[in-house]
Amino acid sequence: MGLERAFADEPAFVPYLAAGDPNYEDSLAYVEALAEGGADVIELGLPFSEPIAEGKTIQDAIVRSLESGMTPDRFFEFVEDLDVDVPLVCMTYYNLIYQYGDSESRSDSGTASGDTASQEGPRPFVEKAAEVGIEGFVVPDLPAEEAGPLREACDEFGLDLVFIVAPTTRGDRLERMMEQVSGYVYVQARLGVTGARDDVDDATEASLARLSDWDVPKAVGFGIKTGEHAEEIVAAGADGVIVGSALVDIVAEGHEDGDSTEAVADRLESLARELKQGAVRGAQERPQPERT
Amino acid sequence: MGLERAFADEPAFVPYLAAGDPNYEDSLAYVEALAEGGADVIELGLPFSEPIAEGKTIQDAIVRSLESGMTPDRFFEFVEDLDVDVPLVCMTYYNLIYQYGDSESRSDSGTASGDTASQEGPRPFVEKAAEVGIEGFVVPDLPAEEAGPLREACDEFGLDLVFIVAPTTRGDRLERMMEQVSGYVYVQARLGVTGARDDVDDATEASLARLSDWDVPKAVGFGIKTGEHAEEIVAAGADGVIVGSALVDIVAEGHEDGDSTEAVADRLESLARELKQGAVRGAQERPQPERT
Amino acid sequence: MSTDDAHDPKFGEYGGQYVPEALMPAIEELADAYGRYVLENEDGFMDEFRERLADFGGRPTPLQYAEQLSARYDTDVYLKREDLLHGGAHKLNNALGQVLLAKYMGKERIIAETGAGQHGTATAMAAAHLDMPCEIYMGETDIARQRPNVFRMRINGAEVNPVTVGRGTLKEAISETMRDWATTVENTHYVIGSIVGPHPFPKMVRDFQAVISEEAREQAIEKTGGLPDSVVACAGGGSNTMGAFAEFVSDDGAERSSAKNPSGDEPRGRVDLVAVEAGGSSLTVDEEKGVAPNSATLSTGDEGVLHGARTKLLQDSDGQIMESHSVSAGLDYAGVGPELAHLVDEGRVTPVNVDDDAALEAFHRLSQDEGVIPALETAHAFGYLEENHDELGDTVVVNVSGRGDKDLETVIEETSKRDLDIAPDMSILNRVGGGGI
Amino acid sequence: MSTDDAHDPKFGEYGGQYVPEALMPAIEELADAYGRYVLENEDGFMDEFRERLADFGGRPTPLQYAEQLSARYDTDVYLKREDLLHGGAHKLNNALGQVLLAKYMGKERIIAETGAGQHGTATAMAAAHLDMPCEIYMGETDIARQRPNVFRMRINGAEVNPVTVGRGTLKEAISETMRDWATTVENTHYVIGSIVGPHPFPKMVRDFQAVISEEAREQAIEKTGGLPDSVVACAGGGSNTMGAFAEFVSDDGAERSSAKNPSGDEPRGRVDLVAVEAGGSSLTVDEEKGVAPNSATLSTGDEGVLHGARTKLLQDSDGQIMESHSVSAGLDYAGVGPELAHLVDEGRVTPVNVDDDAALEAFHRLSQDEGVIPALETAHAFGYLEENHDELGDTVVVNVSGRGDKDLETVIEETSKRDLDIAPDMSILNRVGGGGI
Ligand SMILES: Cc1ncc(COP(=O)(O)O)c(C=O)c1O
Ligand SMILES: Cc1ncc(COP(=O)(O)O)c(C=O)c1O
Repeated sequence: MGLERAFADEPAFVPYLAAGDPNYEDSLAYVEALAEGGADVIELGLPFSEPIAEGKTIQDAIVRSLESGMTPDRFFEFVEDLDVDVPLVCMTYYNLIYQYGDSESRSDSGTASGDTASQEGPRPFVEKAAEVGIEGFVVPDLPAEEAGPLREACDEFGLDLVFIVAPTTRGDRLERMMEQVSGYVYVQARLGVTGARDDVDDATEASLARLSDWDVPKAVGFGIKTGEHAEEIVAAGADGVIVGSALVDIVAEGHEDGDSTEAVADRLESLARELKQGAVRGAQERPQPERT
Repeated sequence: MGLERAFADEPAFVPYLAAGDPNYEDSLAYVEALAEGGADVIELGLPFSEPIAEGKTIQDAIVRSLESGMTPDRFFEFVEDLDVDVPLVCMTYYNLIYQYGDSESRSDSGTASGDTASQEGPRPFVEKAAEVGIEGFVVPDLPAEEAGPLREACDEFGLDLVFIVAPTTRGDRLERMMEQVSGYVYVQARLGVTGARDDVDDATEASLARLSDWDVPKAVGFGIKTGEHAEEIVAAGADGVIVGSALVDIVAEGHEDGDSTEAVADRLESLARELKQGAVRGAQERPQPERT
Repeated sequence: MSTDDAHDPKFGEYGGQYVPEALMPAIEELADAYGRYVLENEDGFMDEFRERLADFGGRPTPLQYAEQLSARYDTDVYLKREDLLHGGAHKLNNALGQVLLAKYMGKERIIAETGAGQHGTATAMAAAHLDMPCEIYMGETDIARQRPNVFRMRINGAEVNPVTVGRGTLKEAISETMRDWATTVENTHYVIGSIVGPHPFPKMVRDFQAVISEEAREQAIEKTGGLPDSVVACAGGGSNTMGAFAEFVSDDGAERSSAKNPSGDEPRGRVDLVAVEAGGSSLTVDEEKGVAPNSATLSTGDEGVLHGARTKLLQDSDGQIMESHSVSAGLDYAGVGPELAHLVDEGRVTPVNVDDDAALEAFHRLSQDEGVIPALETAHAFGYLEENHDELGDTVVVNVSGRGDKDLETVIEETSKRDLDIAPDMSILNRVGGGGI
Repeated sequence: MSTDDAHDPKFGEYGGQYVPEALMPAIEELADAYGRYVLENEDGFMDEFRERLADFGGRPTPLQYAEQLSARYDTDVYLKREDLLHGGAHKLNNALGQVLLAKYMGKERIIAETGAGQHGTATAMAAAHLDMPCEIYMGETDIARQRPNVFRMRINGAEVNPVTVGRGTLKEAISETMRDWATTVENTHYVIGSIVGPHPFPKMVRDFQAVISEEAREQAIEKTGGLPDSVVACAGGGSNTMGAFAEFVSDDGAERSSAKNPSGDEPRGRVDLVAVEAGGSSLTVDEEKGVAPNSATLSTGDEGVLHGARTKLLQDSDGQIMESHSVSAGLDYAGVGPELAHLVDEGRVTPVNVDDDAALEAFHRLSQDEGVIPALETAHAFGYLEENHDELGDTVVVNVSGRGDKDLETVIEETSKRDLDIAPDMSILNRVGGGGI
């Protein structure tokens, strides 16, 4: 399917930013800077009010984005407004996907109505996402067991559904995910929530080993911060690196310090470049550079 | 016995003041003013820290007296220092009478000793009281049932023991008190604690009727404030009137307003005179002025 | 309940396990432990649980006939006295069950979220009792407005971790605790405080709380010779609610049961189950601000996914969760247990709501008339009784989910803002002076 | 207890009826009612009392095995959980009994004194429950330092009358309540809060509280197969104390009884009874100021007459009552029940005392180790256990007379003045801000 192509030639660099952080315009510039810096896929966060899987850095980004007025509809506009030539993945929580189809509730205001359970499920959201050019989804609170309806809608509109494999994922659960995953698999480098850390976890190698017979690219995320990290991870066998908090930190600092959009964009672009180059170096160090 | 003589010729006026209120010297002058004003017996309060039978007026007097340093020993000195020619009654609570004999505890200070139960009971207190010229006791928290030891000591030293008859006292209890009372009986005009009120209670007549066959004088107290009150009470058959709070009020006001000792003493003397004259008038109005 | 429950995460459409992948093994392990220890009493778990509930918790709690209310409403009103449970609320039933289960599972650390502080307090007590280290996440706003409970947790030796994200209330505290769990899942058990969250929590918490209705049903039969016509309980997440309902759910005959059966037969008939939510200050929501001035999730909410489960929610049209509001912190939650959502859809449970004013009045009424000071959460159930006793039949059981000591400050403040005839004059405290409560 | 008790006002030398004459008819009427209703169960009074204690009060309370303390002391420690009684202390046993008795006697109004506010709260609850108007006298100082309990009384509909005389504490409140009673005795019952005051109060209050030891004795036999070696209870006035001791007083054999009798025989032997008083900050008194910085009446007091009874007192050499002091308001009283004074003289009860510091430490220890937050009064009993567990035998019952929620503010303040290793850090509350508790 579509997203796999991004991993075809060399290890992929997959950055994350929350769309609309700290505001719509700047965020467009920042995402474009990532593309400029060498991103192979971009994970764009659509902020949800209860981001249970995120660490403090990304939580704060989500708050900034929500406060600047981000909504699912604005998000779709945002994607349309983006001037990048990189595949885009929407990272969000299931309730937003699920509610989008609930037209009755969408129109209602004032007293909530009480019996507006969504009849359509995730399909309308996926349809709209496809329309604006989104190529896949990462939904951290949607386990394989509950993913049926979303998987179906993705199939209908030709989108990928990325799953996250945790260090604790084993046995039956791995099987179930392998059956449903497409695009790439998000290998969570360590337990916990998102957030940049300082070293690479042993759990990463073990996870990669467990996934060795999967036929989708393996992108490792959680805690990757520098080019060296990216290098190590790829050297350990990853097909790509996913980097979120380290980039969001740049946005946050720029926002706090009142730096110009260009200055922040430059910093993002240069970290992106470092990370991408690290990943590429890592690939060269691999014992057997066999790529799926 | 001794105190009955004060009721022999005409109705007795029996005022109360707390000894040492508001201080030793002034209090001497005030008590003497009462004698001057026509008191037939004076009830001198020895203040106890927990005066459960007193209303606010006399409680406050007790606090003033305690704060000015009144103790049982000072009280006996006070009596000796008094220049009056009127029989004196000590009004206090039983614990002070009871503890006075406890020589071990009297000498002890620092850590309390734990096994210094009084061996002598009320005798030492009564002996000392007799020595300084006290002629009787009123002990509001000592019912006839518990009065045996005090009655004995009084007999030994020739003192009277006055009991209080309440509006609720009837039957067996009346009998028990009649057996032990001497000097006079204190007829409590109404339920409650001490305190000046504005009218004379019906309960008074009923109480006097219940006591008609007692052979001690009947002095009525609780709530008597003016000459007219005293008159009514005596007209109703009382042999005397006991007045406390109305007099204590004068002491309290003088103390608060910083009036001179003489001014306060004058006011006490003139209220005493009014009360005494009221009582005398009352006697003249009685249907059958038969006196016991 | 059956052992299939351990592996069926759904109540009709509701429930499920919408959690980050990192937590899935933990909740699968938990579901397995739930099946073995709770449902099958492996190693005598349930026996030990029940014994500790009795000796440490003070069970059984009485079912008390409420003389003054019965006279007032011309209806026999019985109070199920969970306020007498150790800690002062039904919360301990669940906290003790889960901490004990964590021990059986070999976990070494307890975490929990808390809103009003009642669940945190119960968890801290249970953890101290069972000698387990314990950390409680609590929103900053809630810490400031529920200080006595913060003291109690600390005094029981628990750490209290302030949550500063968002509005700093229960919703944020749950999210934060899930984050901790995602990091520490291998040695840590997350004691969730109501019948919410991913499977197996809603079923497991219900089963630990079901002791309320097991006792109440027996006690009602013993005292009245039959089943009650209605059971009324307040509902936030819904744990006291399902606890009070669980054993009555199958009493779903066509007719009310108060026609007492004189023989020794097992009583039959229908027992109406009424879940009273917080109507707050109004049922009207402010979509713009994302604020619902109530937490009437069952009566006004939409289906959605929150904190690991599909259930009814207060959310805006996009699916963003709203800020709920209630005078009672313990009902102030935008979600509700999926089982209750299901039973409401099935028509087995009637969702109703009572506003802040009526709850405050009911608080004072129960305190003055019966000498039982209820939690503000509980007061909502009595507010409904006052307004709708006519519809509840001849015999009503009201679950007194907790005591109101924790709410005194709030009650005084909220009462002083209103003109409630029933409220006592509190000026004595000003006259005499001194600090806060 | 026997029906002679109704007309015998003494315990050896102690007891009696030292009250103003105006009250004598009332206490005679009460003694008569005590004989008929309490001792002879006339009109089923005691049955109704016991039923209400169960349904309203939450009896029986558990006898809980304290695992961590037992391990710490290598002694089987059992907790008699009066903290679980409605209102949070043993006080309700007595308050409910007396308010119900007042009702049987045809009284129409209830008055009571309170110090810590626990007895006032219990009385207000009982009066609300039984629909009786109620007024509570409370010293101004105590009102300021026990605000939550003042709130509770008001919320239960009781009037709270501030007593401004003297130091404004319990002693003054008792005197003031007696004054009210002297005025209103015909329609009013005075619910005294401990085993103090004139006959029949000390016996009657003991009999209402004796349910503690009736249950505990049976529970101990059931759980351990025999009698405990010791029963430990804190003592202020001594009502929880005599309540916990009453049924064990006749277990006065020569040998300790912990050698359990395996057969079904009624267990025999000696049960040691230990009354733990407040040692305050020191046992040294200041005669000059009339202040005892403790309330160790049984261990250090002299015989005297206070509040209607001859008993042991803290008094100066003149017989003036001293100001007592304790970190726990409920033990802060210069007198003690005459029956305890008698049992101490007889050697049947051992009086000991524990100072403020040790009580505070014990408060924290029980909270952290067992998940039970005790009242500061109760904590004294655990302070003694810590210091002297070696002397208490193999099986000890400690009476948990009440819960510590009312004491949180005091504990935090007093803890912060001291350097107690065991105390948890409370800085979270400063960090987060907000007002008083
Ligand atoms: C006393 C009491 N009742 C009810 C609730 C609401 O929770 P639930 O709906 O889970 O019973 C709470 C929550 O804190 C509570 O403390
Ligand atoms: C919990 C508790 N324990 C003990 C006491 C002391 O009273 P007593 O000695 O009468 O049991 C009090 C008094 O307020 C109390 O509240």
